[in-house]
Amino acid sequence: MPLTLTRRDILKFVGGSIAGIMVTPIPWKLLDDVSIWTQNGPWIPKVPRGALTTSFSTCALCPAGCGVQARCVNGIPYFLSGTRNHPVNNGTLCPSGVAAHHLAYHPLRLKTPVQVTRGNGTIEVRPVSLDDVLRKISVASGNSTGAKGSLALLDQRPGRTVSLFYRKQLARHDHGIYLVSPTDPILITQCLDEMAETPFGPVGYHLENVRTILSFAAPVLDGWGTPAQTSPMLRTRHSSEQNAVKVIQIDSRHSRSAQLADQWIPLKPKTEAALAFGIAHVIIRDGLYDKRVIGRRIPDFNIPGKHSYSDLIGRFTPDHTSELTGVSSDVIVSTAHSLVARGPSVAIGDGDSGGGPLGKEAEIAIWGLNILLGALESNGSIVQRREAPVPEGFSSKELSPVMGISAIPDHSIGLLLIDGSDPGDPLPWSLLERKLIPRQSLVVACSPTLTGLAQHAQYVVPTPAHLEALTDIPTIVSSATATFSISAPLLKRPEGMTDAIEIMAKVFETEGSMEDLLKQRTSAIFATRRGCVFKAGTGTTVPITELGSPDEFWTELTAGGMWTDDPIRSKPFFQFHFMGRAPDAYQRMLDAGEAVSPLDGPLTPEMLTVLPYGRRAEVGGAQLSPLMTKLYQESGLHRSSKVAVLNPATAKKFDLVHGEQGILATACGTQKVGIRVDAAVMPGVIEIAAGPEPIGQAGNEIVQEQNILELIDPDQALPWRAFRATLRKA
Amino acid sequence: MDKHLITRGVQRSPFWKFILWILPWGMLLGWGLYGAYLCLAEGLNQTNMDNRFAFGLWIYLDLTVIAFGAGAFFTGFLLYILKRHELKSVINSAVVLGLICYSGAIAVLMVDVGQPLRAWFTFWHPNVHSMLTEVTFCLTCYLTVLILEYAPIVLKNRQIRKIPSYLVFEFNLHKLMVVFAGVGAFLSFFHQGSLGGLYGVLRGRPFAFREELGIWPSTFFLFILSAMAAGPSFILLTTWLVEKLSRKRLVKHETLSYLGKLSGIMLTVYILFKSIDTLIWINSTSPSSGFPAFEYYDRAAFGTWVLFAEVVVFGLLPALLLLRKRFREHRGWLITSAVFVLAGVALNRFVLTIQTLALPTLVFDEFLSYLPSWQEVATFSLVIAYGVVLYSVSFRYLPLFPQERELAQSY
Amino acid sequence: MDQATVKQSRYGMAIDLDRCTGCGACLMACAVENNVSPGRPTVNERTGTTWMRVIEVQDGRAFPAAETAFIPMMCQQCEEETPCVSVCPQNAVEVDPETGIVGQIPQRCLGCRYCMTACPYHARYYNWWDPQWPEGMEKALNPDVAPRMRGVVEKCNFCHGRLHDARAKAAAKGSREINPTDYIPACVESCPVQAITFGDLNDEAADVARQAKSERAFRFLSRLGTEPKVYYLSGRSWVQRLADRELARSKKETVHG
Amino acid sequence: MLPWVYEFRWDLGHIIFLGVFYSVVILIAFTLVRALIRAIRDFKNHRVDHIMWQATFEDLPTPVRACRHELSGEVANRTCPNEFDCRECRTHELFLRKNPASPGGTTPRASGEEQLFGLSFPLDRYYDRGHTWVQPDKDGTVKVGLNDLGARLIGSVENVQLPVIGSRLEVHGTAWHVTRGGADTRILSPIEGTVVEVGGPGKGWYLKVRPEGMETAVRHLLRGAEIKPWLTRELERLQFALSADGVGMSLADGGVPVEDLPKSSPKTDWDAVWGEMFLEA
Repeated sequence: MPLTLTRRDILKFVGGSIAGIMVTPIPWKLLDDVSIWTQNGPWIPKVPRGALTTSFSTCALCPAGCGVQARCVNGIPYFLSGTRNHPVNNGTLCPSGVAAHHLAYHPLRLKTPVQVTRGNGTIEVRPVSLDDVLRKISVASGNSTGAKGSLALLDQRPGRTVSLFYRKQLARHDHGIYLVSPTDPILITQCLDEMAETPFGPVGYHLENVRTILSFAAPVLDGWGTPAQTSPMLRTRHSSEQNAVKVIQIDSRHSRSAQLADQWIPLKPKTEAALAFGIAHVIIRDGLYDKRVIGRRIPDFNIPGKHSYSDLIGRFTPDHTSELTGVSSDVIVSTAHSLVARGPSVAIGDGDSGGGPLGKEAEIAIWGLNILLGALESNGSIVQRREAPVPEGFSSKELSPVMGISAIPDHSIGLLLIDGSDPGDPLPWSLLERKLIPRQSLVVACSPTLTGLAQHAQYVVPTPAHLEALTDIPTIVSSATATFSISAPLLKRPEGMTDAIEIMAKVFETEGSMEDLLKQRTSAIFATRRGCVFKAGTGTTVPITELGSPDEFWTELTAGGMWTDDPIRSKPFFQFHFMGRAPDAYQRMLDAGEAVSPLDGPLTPEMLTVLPYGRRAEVGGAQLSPLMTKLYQESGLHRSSKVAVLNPATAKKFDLVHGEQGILATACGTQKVGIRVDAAVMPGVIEIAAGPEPIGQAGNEIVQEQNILELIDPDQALPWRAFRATLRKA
Repeated sequence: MDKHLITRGVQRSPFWKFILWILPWGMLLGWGLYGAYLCLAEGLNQTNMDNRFAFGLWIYLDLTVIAFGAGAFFTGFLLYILKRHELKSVINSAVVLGLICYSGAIAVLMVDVGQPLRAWFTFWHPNVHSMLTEVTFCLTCYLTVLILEYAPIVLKNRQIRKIPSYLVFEFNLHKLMVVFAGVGAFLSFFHQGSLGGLYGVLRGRPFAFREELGIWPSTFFLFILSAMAAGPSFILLTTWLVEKLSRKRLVKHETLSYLGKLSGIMLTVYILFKSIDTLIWINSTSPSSGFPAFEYYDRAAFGTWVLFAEVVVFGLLPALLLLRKRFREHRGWLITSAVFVLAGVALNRFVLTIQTLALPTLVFDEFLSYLPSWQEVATFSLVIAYGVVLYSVSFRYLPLFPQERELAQSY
Repeated sequence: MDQATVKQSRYGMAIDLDRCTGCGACLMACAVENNVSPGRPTVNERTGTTWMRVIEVQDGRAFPAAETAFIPMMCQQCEEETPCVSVCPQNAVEVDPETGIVGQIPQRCLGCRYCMTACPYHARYYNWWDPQWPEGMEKALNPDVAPRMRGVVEKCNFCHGRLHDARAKAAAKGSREINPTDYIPACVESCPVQAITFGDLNDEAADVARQAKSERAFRFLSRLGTEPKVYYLSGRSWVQRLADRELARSKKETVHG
Repeated sequence: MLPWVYEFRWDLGHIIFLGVFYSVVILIAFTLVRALIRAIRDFKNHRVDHIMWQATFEDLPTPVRACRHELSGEVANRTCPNEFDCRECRTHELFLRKNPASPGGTTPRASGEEQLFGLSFPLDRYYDRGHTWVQPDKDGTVKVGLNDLGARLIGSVENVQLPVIGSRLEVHGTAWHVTRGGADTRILSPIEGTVVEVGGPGKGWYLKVRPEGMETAVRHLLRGAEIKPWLTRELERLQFALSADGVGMSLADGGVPVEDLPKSSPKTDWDAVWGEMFLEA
């Protein structure tokens, strides 16, 4: 019989098969997988897909210059780690370094040159053409050659090859000033030159054979030296190892170094000089120094009939020092003794990013202590080192001198150019501002982001961001020998970015290219055939002589390599003036020592003493990955500049409550802060970070960074380690 | 105006009065909806909950209203299964209250979870060892049951009952109510318990953690008991409230006092076991996990007074009052003790939800505080307003209190 | 190879609190590795997302005697009665029997946050906001880890992406045993003072197994009986006493009495 | 959830838990379906009217539901369990057998006027609780009309909807509707049968109905001595119903209701009163 299909049959068939499928796993499994894999909203970014590679470079965020290994996808770094065996960081990175590859995506990144106008609280930017900016500059520089004031260039990263270029150009200029941040090591070693009969030159530290470090508020365990130097100390902190390095931290602030040090000696703010004298007093009183050497080395140690170092020191008996510094006299004595007993010892007195410099006299006092401790003797831990060789035409006499801010008369600068590749050593704008000619000066900054000082400029020219730029890393102060490495770009720079050098070259009507400059430098170094080279790829170090050509050298350096100079054996004989060579030295040192701490200052009960602090590369927004909120906002590990920390007793006295908001006020302004109570903080003081700022962008408008340092009264600004302010409930 | 909708033979206030009463609640409802909308659209960053205080006002609300709503299953169980006919006069009201509490709780839960659209995963990949799974399954089933129990009441509306098909369906549905009562009782037993288990199993929170009896922590059973105590009191209180507001007699006093008695008995049993449980917890469970129990009450905010209030003031006291006929007969005492019972259960839920999270676990943890944001409060009040509106409407148009007509005549 | 013959590993960590300097490199590396998005301007310590969080603690003494320790706190990978696993209503939290790692399946999480209340270490984090990266930064995300969306819970999973890679590497060599040097979580890799040791606790030869047995080793809230696989080391008695409240109390009493 | 869904494990926990869950779901669904089926069946068997009356009856206050034998004083206190339908009532039979003189068993006289409280209640017919009467005719049909009290309650109605000829009436199903102003009610059919002719207020009767088997058809209706005690209660109820809504209208002159109550007191909520008296919920 013929087979006939009615519609009914078909329906039956379809219905049947559907029913059938329902009892098989197929539809359910399908639904299941769908439910699981359709769960990410389309607005959630998809992760990049592509070739995975590894490349090397050097971190330029801070003077340490750590080797960086970058894992890249499509050539874009997505994870950074330290280069294995690298002499500077030996495979480690600091938190800022770990997230450094985000800086190219900083929310305040500039795409074009802009004109900046500061409203109250916020900033408006107007895109302008590069030519406009250059025209403005040429007009202003025209003025600044004349009576209209001088041309100053603020170099935020001194010591680079390009810095030499700047100084050379400025030297040619009639009113050129080469300006650096007051915390810059160069200025601090200048103090030593002031003491030395003949210039001492660059200073280096030989920490390998140190057993005791006496740190005067220097962040020795938190960014002062290189990771390779500090990691061993940190690793053995709580171990019972005999020759483990002992760190004594003298600090008014409960800083990270104070927390990590083996001993923390809190002292009244701004009395470092007095304490240095006090310790020296004990050493001399108890004859714990090498009389033979001191006698020969120190002209002003004991001058009959004249105020001499010993007279000065004589005044700072432990008891008197104790009065001045608040450190108990037996601590002073025991410290002095252990420094000698547990030698070799070294006293470190650099300033720090947040607190700024200690002040010239304090520095000199500390150097004096070092000499007493024999740290500058031939087997000592403070060494004289050579600079990395420089190309022809960059010898020091061809360069304009390095100036600190205090050396510049007020209202004298007509044109201020800022090379704002900011290492996180802040320079309070208020200080800078009073050096400018009011209403007639022009400030132009070269910076990748609209952060830090760039926010105060009238014009900002965008430069390549970190890991987009080609730059060199000068020797870090803590290094015993000269080093040289290059931070080669890992990222392609976007359109419209100009290297600072090109702008400056145009200003000085000359030619200048970063690459050429660095090639000259490397050739110069290579030519000396000195030192050895670290190869990032293999993690090995070879003598430079093993490299065939400058180009090969260049290739190694641009691939995350590093050059290290040979140490110099012979240490020429030096004579030091313990008080410096200035005619009024005695009086100045005395005043510095006898200076009254702000803590004991005019007794107005509502006044507190503000102690700014801050980690290098975290103060100022320029080097903050957006992800750094993890550290200072999403966890309390690092404190942002919006948090004021007080001793519970102090908080109680001023009835301020943990977790509440407060208003911090000085004559120069106010700032809103969150109050935090911490039993470890010195009574009567407010510890507050000079950064980081929460990333300054609310929607489309840019919020002005409000750095605590802006509240400093410029008259009593330097050094700004401590200043008075009121803190009341918001 | 809406007379033809109102049950024959009962007096209801004029329509305009009714509107005046509903209006403010309606506004509250609107505000609540807005708050809930923000939480759904913008995410839970609208709330003041955080990683440390991951549960807040809402979970507290859920636990409390569900405890109060227990009246529905308990009364149903007693009426249809144990044939306690004195409860016939409040069963309808009880069902409406139950429906309000449960639907409200579930609505809030949907706002509370970060991904409401994935809520069905719980059915799809259930982790049968999780108390929350148990709760989810039971709640959804029981809500269905409540709707089925509510349907007949709706169909009894004067106009709707005129439609033969509805009435006939209602008639047959009502005949099968015993089944739903049974299922309801079964489900409620489990989810009330699981809600207690929710915290009892938190090994990481020794303040809440309790030893297991069988496969459930003791709180599982304590919650069932406390819910059974709270349910009748809640019905009692609402009925009394409605009588006051509508100025009518709705049920005989015997009914109320019977509810009171139920509450009293359950509460006594609950308090007994609660005390035993607390002693075991203080002396064994908590210390053995490294947490000296007294430390929980070190905090100014939550001193031992909390425990005292929970067990004695709002537990033992009302229990004793309700057990004595003399007090039950007296309206004032009856109502007061009912209020105390509810306060006690509410406090218990508060302690378990909020205090548990406020207390530190790690030695270096801080004692946390939490204040709900307005969006949370709004969503909370959404449930309250929704409840009042639904109840008012039901009371006006549906025969919630069968005795009302009779009592009206026996005046 | 079939399941049976695969070595069953128990991955764990040992963190030396006497070394940790609270620098935060681990915290950052973790966030970078796992594509955790930057916090919103209003984010705070209680709404932020830090799978690895370093907590600063003091010994309670006042200025100037106060001593500080830093405690890196992340998912402690509990082995027994894992609190978060049993509570999740929809199996979004699971222990991988092969590695003993407590995993979180964000695609299946409905954001009830029950697991967060269950965790005594506060190691679980909820996405209160949708993740947001500055323009262009999504190109620099880790290709091995999918970003999570708003309304789900996430936590440390010992860098599952890296485990995945290590397995792939092993598979390429035709083995199922992964090479220990191929699998190192981001925090371990980035610690400047090598305070964190990671490895298979079942492997007697592994450093982590040895350190876990040292007399300096302790675990937080171990009396809860959840057998966390993250060990902490310290020679300082006051730090060891932070392990649980009973201990902390014993100290107080000796001080007072 | 289901065996082949990811994460399903064949362990005891899953099987017990999901087993219980599914059984609960099935039970609920099953019960629901059962109710539906029953409802449909009832429709098929034309039990709608009966069920509607049953539902109404359950909602009636207890005193109203008093058994006829309570009215006649044969029993102290008995509430009717079968919705005033004595046709299958065993108790009713027992009463009749025990006491042949029971008024419930009597047949109405051929003719005769009867005045009760000034209302005419002729004893030649049967009365239903819904204030209707049934008067058998020779031709085997019956007349159905409103009793005097019913008539006065309704007064001169505006609108009466009578059933079409040939339609079927159930006992205590709806016989016809009356509306007046805001008030409306349905009049309960006292008897079961087919409508053969329709009258109206004017005619003195409303419907002619052909019942099956006269004897059983009227068994449940009140008669003779039963009427007075019932009427007494009804008048009490009326009095209360009227006083309830506060207008304070009372039955006029010495308890004899006036001809047209609604007219005499327009303020009264007649909808409520009707509902009360004509046993509507």
